[in-house]
Amino acid sequence: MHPVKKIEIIANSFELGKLLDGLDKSGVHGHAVIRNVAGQGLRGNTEDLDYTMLDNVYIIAFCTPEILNSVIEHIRPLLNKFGGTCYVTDAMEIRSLRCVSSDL
Amino acid sequence: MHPVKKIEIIANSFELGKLLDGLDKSGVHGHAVIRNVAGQGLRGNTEDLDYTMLDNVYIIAFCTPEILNSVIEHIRPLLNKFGGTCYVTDAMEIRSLRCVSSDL
Amino acid sequence: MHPVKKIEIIANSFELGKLLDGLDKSGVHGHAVIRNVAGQGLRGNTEDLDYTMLDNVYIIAFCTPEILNSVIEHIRPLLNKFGGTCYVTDAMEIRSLRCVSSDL
Amino acid sequence: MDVSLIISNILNPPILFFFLGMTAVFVKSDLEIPAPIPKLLSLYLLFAIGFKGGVELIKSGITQDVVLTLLAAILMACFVPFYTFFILKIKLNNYDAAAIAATYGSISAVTFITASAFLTELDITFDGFMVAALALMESPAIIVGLILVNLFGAGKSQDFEWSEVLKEAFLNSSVFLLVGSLIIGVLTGEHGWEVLEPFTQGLFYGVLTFFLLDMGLVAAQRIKDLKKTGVFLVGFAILIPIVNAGLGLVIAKLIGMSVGNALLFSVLCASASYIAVPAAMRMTVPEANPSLYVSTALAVTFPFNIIVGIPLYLAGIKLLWS
Amino acid sequence: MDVSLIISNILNPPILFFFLGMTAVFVKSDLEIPAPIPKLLSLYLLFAIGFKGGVELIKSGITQDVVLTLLAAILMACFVPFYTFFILKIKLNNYDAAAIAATYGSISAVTFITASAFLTELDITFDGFMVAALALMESPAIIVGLILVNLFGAGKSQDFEWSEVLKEAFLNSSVFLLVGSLIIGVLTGEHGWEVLEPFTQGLFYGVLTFFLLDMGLVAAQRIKDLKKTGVFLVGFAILIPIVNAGLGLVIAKLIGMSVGNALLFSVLCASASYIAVPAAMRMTVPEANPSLYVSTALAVTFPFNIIVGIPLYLAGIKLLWS
Amino acid sequence: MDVSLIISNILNPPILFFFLGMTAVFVKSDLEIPAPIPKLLSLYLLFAIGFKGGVELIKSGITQDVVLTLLAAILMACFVPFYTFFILKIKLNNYDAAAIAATYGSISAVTFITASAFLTELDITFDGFMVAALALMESPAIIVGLILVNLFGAGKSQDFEWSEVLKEAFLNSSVFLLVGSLIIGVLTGEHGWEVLEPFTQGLFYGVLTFFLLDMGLVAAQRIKDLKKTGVFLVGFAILIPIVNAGLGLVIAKLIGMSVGNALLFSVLCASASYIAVPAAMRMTVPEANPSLYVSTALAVTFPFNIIVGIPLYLAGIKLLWS
Ligand SMILES: Nc1ncnc2c1ncn2[C@@H]1O[C@H](COP(=O)(O)O)[C@@H](O)[C@H]1O
Ligand SMILES: Nc1ncnc2c1ncn2[C@@H]1O[C@H](COP(=O)(O)O)[C@@H](O)[C@H]1O
Ligand SMILES: Nc1ncnc2c1ncn2[C@@H]1O[C@H](COP(=O)(O)O)[C@@H](O)[C@H]1O
Ligand code: NA
Ligand code: NA
Ligand code: NA
Repeated sequence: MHPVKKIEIIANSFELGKLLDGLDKSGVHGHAVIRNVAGQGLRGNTEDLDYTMLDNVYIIAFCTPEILNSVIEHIRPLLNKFGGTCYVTDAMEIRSLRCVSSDL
Repeated sequence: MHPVKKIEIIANSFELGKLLDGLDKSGVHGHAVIRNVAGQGLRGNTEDLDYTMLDNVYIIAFCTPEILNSVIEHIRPLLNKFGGTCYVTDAMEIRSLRCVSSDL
Repeated sequence: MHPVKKIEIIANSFELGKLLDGLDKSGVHGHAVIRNVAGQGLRGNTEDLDYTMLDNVYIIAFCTPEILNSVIEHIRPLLNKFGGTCYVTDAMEIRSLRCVSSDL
Repeated sequence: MDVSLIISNILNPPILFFFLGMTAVFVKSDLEIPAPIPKLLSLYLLFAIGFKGGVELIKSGITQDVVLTLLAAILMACFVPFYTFFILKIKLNNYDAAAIAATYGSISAVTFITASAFLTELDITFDGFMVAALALMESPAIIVGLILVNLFGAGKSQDFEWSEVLKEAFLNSSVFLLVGSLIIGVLTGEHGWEVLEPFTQGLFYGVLTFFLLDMGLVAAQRIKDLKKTGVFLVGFAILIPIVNAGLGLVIAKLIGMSVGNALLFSVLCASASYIAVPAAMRMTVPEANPSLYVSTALAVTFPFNIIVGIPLYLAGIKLLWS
Repeated sequence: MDVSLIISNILNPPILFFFLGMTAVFVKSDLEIPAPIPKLLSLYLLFAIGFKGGVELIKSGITQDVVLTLLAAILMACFVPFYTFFILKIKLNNYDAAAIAATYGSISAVTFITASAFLTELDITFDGFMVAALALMESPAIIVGLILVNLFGAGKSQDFEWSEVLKEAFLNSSVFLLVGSLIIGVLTGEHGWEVLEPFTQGLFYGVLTFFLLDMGLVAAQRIKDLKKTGVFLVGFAILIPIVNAGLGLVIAKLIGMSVGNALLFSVLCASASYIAVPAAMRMTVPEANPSLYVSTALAVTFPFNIIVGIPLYLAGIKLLWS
Repeated sequence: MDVSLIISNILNPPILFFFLGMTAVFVKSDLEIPAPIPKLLSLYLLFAIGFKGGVELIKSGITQDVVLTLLAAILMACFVPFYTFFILKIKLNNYDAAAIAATYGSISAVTFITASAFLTELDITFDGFMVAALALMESPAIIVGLILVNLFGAGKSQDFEWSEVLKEAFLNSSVFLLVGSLIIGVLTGEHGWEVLEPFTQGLFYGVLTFFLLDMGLVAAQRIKDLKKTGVFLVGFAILIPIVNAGLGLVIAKLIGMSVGNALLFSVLCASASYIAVPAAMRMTVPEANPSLYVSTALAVTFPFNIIVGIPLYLAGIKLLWS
């Protein structure tokens, strides 16, 4: 078990590609994406465009604490432009990072 | 970056409206909702009613630490009556709260 | 409010049954499961098999801190064999654990 | 005689696909019809049956037969939850008894539709207004169930809001779509029928078949719950439908229904709700255990009715009517 | 005369199911058509109408009529967002004005399809190439809207990428599937038509009816937003379609369209986009408020057109053409 | 001669919509058919083809032809993964080689269905029992693949549970629904056919067309993976189908199949699985790289077969049979 940072981003699905690119560029190569998230934030309800399928996505990415600042640098401008929120939490990683075929 | 509290609620989708109202009344105006969550808890499996579309929802809401107590006050009675769970975690907010159209 | 551990597992939906069994055996009887999670990790993109419906699941389980080690013991071998990631965070439980029909 | 009817019923595609769905669960195949496709199929079936019923209702007009049938329908929808409640109380607490009683007082639209397809197969006619009976029998049991809970509930009276309950009872999506389609059928009549016919009629049997495949999957998944429900409830779930169908037959005979209508009426009496009523009960009687009322209706009564019940009740009618 | 047309329009299944959907929202029924079923229905409708248009286009050939109609279509698609922008600026900021103008410059395929079903009902013929006009009128307004934003935007020029905008304008899924199906209809002609006919023709009316049930639900949910939009916009959303339809009629008369084509053309002019344009505007003019442009198009203009507009414009045509 | 057949094949709606789907990806349109709609379409196709096959099988009876054809099918399903494994080992590790070999030993139901639609177009008859051959050829390759992994795997024997593997091989949803529908077709015969005909026959061609639109989207998205797979595998994915089809033709000639049956048989031999086998391989040979076996089957072999392969093999048959 070693400490990691958990990054959570909620944003419009339109921006998903750009956000994942941003994560990738800052060195976070693993992520999970949940689609079809409803929500309400500063700009009001996602229902405003729901009929046009512009719903939110919820991105989860765990990364080593060192690269957190780089992540923030890459993600913040996107959120400022298009809306969306980002939060960071402390967590511990459990998965052994050894190669896949070597069974314990 | 400033500290916030992350509130996570898992409950039956029937109660979604009431829970969001509760959050709103206690001053939490942003939230994200993930539907179609399967689960198992004190009252057994959600499959019990799955055919009738009564699945769980997963509500995520980040709020300032001050209003946490107010949130708990509003949410707890609902959970006691209808079931569901609620957890709180510490997190940091990254999004700059400036107005939308002012690009960095 | 009392402290709990939040366990988050992201893995291929194929392994869902085994993972939930593992949680159950280690004493975690409550969980929530979100399906249809897209992602990218050590083994590449989930899209590799998306057409065959082999997408990821995101499992959330809150448990008392004492049984965490037992959970890790049960889950780690599965992740090593089939891939997937697991993280642990500290959280506080809010739900009153009293019986359902006793309204506050 | 009933045996040959049962066999000819079983050898129809809808029933065989129902078995296929059940088999898939038993042999652990990964066959599934993912959500929300079953919902689409059931919306379609309600739409088609309601619309057809309306078109036929306007052709026949509102005669004395219609009024008598609808009154009989409401009567049975109120009586069944009432009397079954006292039977259920023998073994169960008041909450569970009331919820199960409401379930059996209400109806299953799919059972009705399967019965109507069965009649069509056999060239036995029935009337469009039976769809109105179907719609009228869905809701009353919910109200009766809640009254029973309030009368016999554990001392304290329930604090649910009646407005919400009534809304759930009379405006739930099944009832709403069925009644709405029926009214539209009445309003557009023969002309509307012609333009919609390839959709509402042509596909009907195929969609029903496909839907019963899903029902087979769902029902079979429920069977494992029956261990929890116990012998008493499983017996209840087979015997009470037969009793209710019998009551229905007698009433049908008394008010002079045709053979086709009598079958549909007894099927309505015999069937139990596994969608609308469970949802209403979960909301208003959270103390009751959903496994009990969903599983008996879905894993026992539903298969029993569509496989054995429908031809059995028809055999009974043939006996009584001849 | 228009009143009788309106009533005969209203008594058709598609319009009645549209009302049923709206009613479901008003009485708070839980009726819903879960995603992605509405998407399936709309893909089907675009596929069927495009394919049929193509098959008929190849039969008629590309005549002078066709060319004139398509030119008129492009003209109106560019002119409408331009002139409405200046009307909207009276009360709104430039961003909102441009976004709404683009919405009304573009078209609604469902309104077009409903109008074509209405014509079929009345046995009035229309040509396949009108589908090409439909396709051509979807995109230009997006471009005009963005040009207006850039000309009148708040000092700074917008930093959106034109390549992305053009892609969204001309390759969004509606335009793409419509044009693609039309081309395939042209390529496969009569033979392709025969093999696909039970699917594209037989089910068409039924799917449209079912889809309008969903549109009723969606439109009614939007009505509560109209408080925010205000009287000015609600008036705009009713009057501008009439004006645009009138302009369309005059042009149609000038270039000698048939009655059926003239109706479809004026319906195209009168309708407003609530899918493609809003998506493009959200992306390129994030400053504009989506409630304003989505709700007016969906909760006012769409219902107005399919209920009152279509028969009204036809009455106008009958007057002008006779 | 083959060229004219290829062109007449390409000018059919299903193939053109397949191209339309691919084009959508290449021009980056946002056209998509959201899950679970493709699943619905594929369930429908399996249901319809299986049911029709069963109805026709009972008409023809189980003759010597049927038995010979089914034996040939099993033979090829076992032989192909075996011999291709050794070809693939030239460039790939044992895990990848076994997984790809299994993929090509199994079949693609959609390719089969497209070929049957092609035959119907050309008025060439074929027999219902070919659907039984389709069902029988899906699973054996999975078993052969795993045996190869165990024989040639990296020293240690695999620890997968055979019961799970056999379940996945013989009870996966495609095989299960296909065989189940076939059996129900046999049981209900002509009578079942009549009632289901508007659903299973009327819509068939349209649903296939719509489904191939989605397959075009999916196949084109995979094309970018081909860079990773390399020239060797792309060549393999085109040449091996031709070889397998040729083997199929020779066998078909030897046992005296009709032209229609021979085409379907060679198409089965030529096609590769991109659903059932990949799922089984992911579970049992996690060491193999899914990109390799999914992308070659989906982005190369599938389009090759439906566009060029089917008419090419038919040309070959016409040569051999005349
Ligand atoms: N405080 C919050 N807690 C949870 N989710 C939020 C919060 N604020 C915003 N969101 C989510 O982020 C999306 C975009 O936020 P915004 O840009 O503020 O409109 C919203 O639609 C919500 O789903
Ligand atoms: N310990 C837990 N961890 C994660 N989710 C839980 C836990 N307990 C309950 N849940 C979720 O909350 C829902 C309602 O819980 P309950 O009221 O205890 O039946 C369950 O269906 C689960 O999805
Ligand atoms: N660092 C990470 N953060 C979030 N999710 C991850 C991360 N790494 C892997 N995942 C998820 O876990 C799944 C399996 O990971 P893997 O076994 O590494 O391929 C991936 O498809 C992702 O959805
Ligand atoms: Na009943
Ligand atoms: Na317009
Ligand atoms: Na093959």
